[in-house]
Amino acid sequence: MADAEKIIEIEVLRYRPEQDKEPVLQTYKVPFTDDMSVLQGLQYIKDYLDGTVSFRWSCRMAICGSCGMMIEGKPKLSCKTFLREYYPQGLRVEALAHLPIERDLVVDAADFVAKLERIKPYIIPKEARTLEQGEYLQTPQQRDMYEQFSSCINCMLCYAACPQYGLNPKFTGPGVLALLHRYNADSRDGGQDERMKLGYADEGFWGCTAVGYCSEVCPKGVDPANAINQNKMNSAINYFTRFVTPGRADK
Amino acid sequence: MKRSNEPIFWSLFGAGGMLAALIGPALVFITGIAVPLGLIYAPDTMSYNNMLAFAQNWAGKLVMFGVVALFLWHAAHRIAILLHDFGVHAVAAVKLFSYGGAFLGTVIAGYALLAVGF
Amino acid sequence: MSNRRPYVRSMDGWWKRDAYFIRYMAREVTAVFVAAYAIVLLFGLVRLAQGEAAFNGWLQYLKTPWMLVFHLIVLGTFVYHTWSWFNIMPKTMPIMFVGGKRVQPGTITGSGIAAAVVACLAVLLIVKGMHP
Amino acid sequence: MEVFQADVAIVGAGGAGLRAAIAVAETDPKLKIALISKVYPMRSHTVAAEGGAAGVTRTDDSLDYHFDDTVHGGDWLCEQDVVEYFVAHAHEELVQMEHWGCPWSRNDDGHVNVRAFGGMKIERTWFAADKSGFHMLHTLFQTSIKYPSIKRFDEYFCTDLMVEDGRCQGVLAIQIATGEFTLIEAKAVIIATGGAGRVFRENTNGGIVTGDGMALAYRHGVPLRDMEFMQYHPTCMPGTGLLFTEACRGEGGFLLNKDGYRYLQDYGLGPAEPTPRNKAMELGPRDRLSQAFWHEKKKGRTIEGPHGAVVNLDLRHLGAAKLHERLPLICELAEEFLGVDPAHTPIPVLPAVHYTMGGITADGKTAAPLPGLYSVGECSSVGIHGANRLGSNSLTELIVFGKVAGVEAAKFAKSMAISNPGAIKKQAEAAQARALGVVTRSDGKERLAVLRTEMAQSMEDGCGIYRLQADMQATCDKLRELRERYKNLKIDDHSKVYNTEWLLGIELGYLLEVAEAIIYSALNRKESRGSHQRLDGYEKRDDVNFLKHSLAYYTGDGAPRIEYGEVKITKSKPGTRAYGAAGEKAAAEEREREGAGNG
Ligand SMILES: Cc1cc2nc3c(=O)[nH]c(=O)nc-3n(C[C@H](O)[C@H](O)[C@H](O)COP(=O)(O)OP(=O)(O)OC[C@H]3O[C@@H](n4cnc5c(N)ncnc54)[C@H](O)[C@@H]3O)c2cc1C
Ligand code: SF4
Ligand code: F3S
Ligand code: FES
Repeated sequence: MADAEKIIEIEVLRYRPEQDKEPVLQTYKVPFTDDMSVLQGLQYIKDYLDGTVSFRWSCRMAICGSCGMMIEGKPKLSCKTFLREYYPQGLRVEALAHLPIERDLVVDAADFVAKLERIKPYIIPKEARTLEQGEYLQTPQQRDMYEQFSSCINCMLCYAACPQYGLNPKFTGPGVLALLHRYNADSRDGGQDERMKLGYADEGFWGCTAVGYCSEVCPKGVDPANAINQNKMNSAINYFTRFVTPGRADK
Repeated sequence: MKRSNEPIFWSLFGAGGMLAALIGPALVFITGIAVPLGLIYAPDTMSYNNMLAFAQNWAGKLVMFGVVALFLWHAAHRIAILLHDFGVHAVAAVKLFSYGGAFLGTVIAGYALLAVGF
Repeated sequence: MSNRRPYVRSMDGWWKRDAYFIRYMAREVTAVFVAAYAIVLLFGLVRLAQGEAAFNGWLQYLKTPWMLVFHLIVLGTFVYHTWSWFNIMPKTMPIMFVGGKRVQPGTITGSGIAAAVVACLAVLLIVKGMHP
Repeated sequence: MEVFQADVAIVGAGGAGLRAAIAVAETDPKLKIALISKVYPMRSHTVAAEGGAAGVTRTDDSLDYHFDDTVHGGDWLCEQDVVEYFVAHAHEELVQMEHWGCPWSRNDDGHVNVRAFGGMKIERTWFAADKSGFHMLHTLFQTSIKYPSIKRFDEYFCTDLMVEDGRCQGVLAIQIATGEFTLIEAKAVIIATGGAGRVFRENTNGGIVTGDGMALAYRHGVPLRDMEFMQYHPTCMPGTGLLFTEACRGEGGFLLNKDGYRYLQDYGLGPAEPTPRNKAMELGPRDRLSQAFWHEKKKGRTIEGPHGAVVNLDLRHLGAAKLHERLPLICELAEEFLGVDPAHTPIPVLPAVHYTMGGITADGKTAAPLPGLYSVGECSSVGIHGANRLGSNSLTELIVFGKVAGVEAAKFAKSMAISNPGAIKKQAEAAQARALGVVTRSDGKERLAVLRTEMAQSMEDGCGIYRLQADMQATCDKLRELRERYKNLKIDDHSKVYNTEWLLGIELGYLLEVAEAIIYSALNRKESRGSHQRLDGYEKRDDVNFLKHSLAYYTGDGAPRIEYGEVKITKSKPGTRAYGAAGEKAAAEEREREGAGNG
């Protein structure tokens, strides 16, 4: 590249379970240009300095949700965070907080995926419809009621942001609860009662203490804090009215 | 999964929090600063007779009871979380301390308001 | 036989890790002051029930410098409580539309704080009105 | 080694693999499905598709129009009977996606909205803002959770197919988290591993798009078909290759050269009009637009940027409100990566490799010439894209043929039993040793990244938008050399837990072989058609000699053997491929001819 090469120091939290007792920091010097992302910095390390550094990535465009990590202590997507922001002081990258480190910058995502599966993240139709009958009608405004919550890329940054998840990993957590709400808020869906059983539990909405940091770090504007906290009111109303409302499945 | 009983405590927390957010600053200013210092308000604003009259009135009773009890429940909920946030995981003890305290305060407030008569 | 050994990091001192968490903890700590204030009021109630002398003792106590300083601090935390309460309010409300337009979070917080200012003024004036 | 017994194994959990898995589950809930993916399903590259999925929807549209657009767009190298099936089933599959919850964008009346796309005569592209692929993938993934018979193997990397008794009977995979191997026995195997864009340097593809499944089938004797047809997308981000969707132009964006001139009118795509007209100007097909860029660059009318020549994608006239409603992701990408607000500044763009038209040879029912093996999605050549894919046909392909693959594989699996498990086990052990060989070679010297970079550069040099005999030959030689050097690969990482360098090493092996299939197919096709354009005396389409599919056969260490297969022509005889005013004129003449013929 034409301009004189700048060098930035990237400190990586390494953890190789086969040799490290606990995570250790390792520093690399990386030449960079202003349009390089943190991910590209790591790729440089892997390609030319040390092939043993492991991290996940794929799309490079902030949509596949693979590349989340702590960058200078904040949960971010490394593909849309740029090295120039940390020059000249350098930066430290670590695996996403609150999640078990599998290896280096790779966290164990099994818990997140298991939770996602549990909330029935699919349409449970309010009224059945055949393909011949065509699509369900849904106005743009009805779509707006859930669209934001459907933009979750499952990057788990919100899990790394939420201290309640860190303190109690049984808590379903922001991203998954946002998806729960996404389906509940869909005009085509009639599965609220089934899903809410999870929401009403201690591990559901009530595990959240409205810290709000999840929404702050979300790269897609999902606002999981809103998805959860607006449901606390619903849950409370349901709690008190369940004995008087006839036909409720979840008494 | 088991349904949580949080709604009871959360509703009280919410009501207390809302009340405190709306009128809390004004109340603290009046009872804790303005009246003791004799600012703005008449010196007898919180005199025994005035307060007794207020407490004997059913609406007054309700206001006093509401403020004290809801503030306590609001605080109790947050204190329970605070203890959990600081890593105190003895859930039963935490609940006994916080909600137990709020309950006790509520009973005392009710008793006192009944005791002042109508 | 697997070589996996997922490493779980400690949460000790988590709330010091980020300015956002410190602000959150400050918000939660206001509860201690709300409780303290409620207890002061509760004492007043009990004293009121115990008779004039007891109640006047309580009133005198409020005038001590300690209590005045205490109430100043409490006032500060209450104002912070009001601000932070309405600040998270947009998170606690369902998505709303007015005239086809999404209500913005700032609008919700702003209206909340405005409502609090009005309510506080009203209380101040009502009390003034009751005992001119 | 762990062994799992499945009825149907599906390698790849992108849009195609997920749709196939659901189809198997719905065909017969008793069938055990193994869904294997080297990344969590929602990370698959389908997630990156922006623009949308085509299916005839409006009353002024017709299946014939969609058929014609597709076949003309593919420069008549399409399997026309397959295209007929495709256009006929597109709409119902899109409705099925809607029923499963896909948040398609809507009209005020609540019906699904459609948008214009390059090379399409009528608006027929279903979209979910500019995150169509994202929403389709997540909808399919989340819907798949409903079916208990789908057993997912997330983050399992497939290293080989088990072929015994002349049919495919399973796959071998590495569990990435442990580095241990799992043998998945299956009565039918569906490959749905996506494209191979990563053989090129500048591309819109994710890091995982490395042609794995193509290489696996190829190694087992299945020919790769039409591999020379690699699509360049005309509007990508300089430096990274990230895509600015065609929907930018569908919504009315302009392409401007350094003089602010809409240069496409000079390349038979005009006239230039202020609002988008289907199949003209910016809404011409991708190959034509990329070629026009190449010529503009030659004429010195492009803009010099830090990452080479660019032109401007101008969206300013659409206004901030429309941009944020219709193209939010584009705004985000432009702002964050380039510091450009599309409402106020044009976006610099250039063509980059985008899509692999060719792939594993498959018949109209997705079956490979190897019994028990099916392929679907970008890795497959089921025959609808021909020499150039039309934007928004591919997402639809995933769901239309994903379903077909699932149904067909289920049918096959039910009629079969696993034969000779002992031999399969032996094969798996040999395959395991080969895979381990990549990492345990301790004396290697060649650095992975260096080989990969040289390969990608050489592919770009020899197999770009325009191609020359000598350049292609040079690339062939280069790949030969790289395959030799690959045997001397050096891997730093010898651990088992999440050893990504090992996987990259295996992927490089896949890439090199797929690259060879591409370049040799290109070298041998002595004509210009669709995305394969030559400047060395073969500038014209040659229907006499090359209205044929190229078939690249694996020959071990040697160069691939190229053969040719027939193209199925049913109702559209090869004609001129024209766009803009010229295209309309040609269409009118054709109608007249047909009218005369009928009359
Ligand atoms: C940026 C971009 C935008 C696009 N926009 C559009 C558009 O608007 N309209 C349109 O119609 N098309 C579009 N396309 C094309 C279309 O998105 C792709 O062709 C399509 O999504 C491919 O889907 P797939 O299911 O075949 O593969 P993918 O989604 O790529 O999935 C491949 C799967 O295979 C798995 N896999 C691969 N190798 C292995 C292995 N060795 N072991 C285990 N698993 C493996 C992966 O993990 C993944 O799950 C676009 C493409 C790109 C790159
Ligand atoms: S809610 Fe946001 S931060 Fe959380 S997983 Fe989804 S996209 Fe990521
Ligand atoms: S950070 Fe956690 S506590 Fe609630 S608001 Fe977000 S989930
Ligand atoms: S690489 Fe896909 S989100 Fe960053």
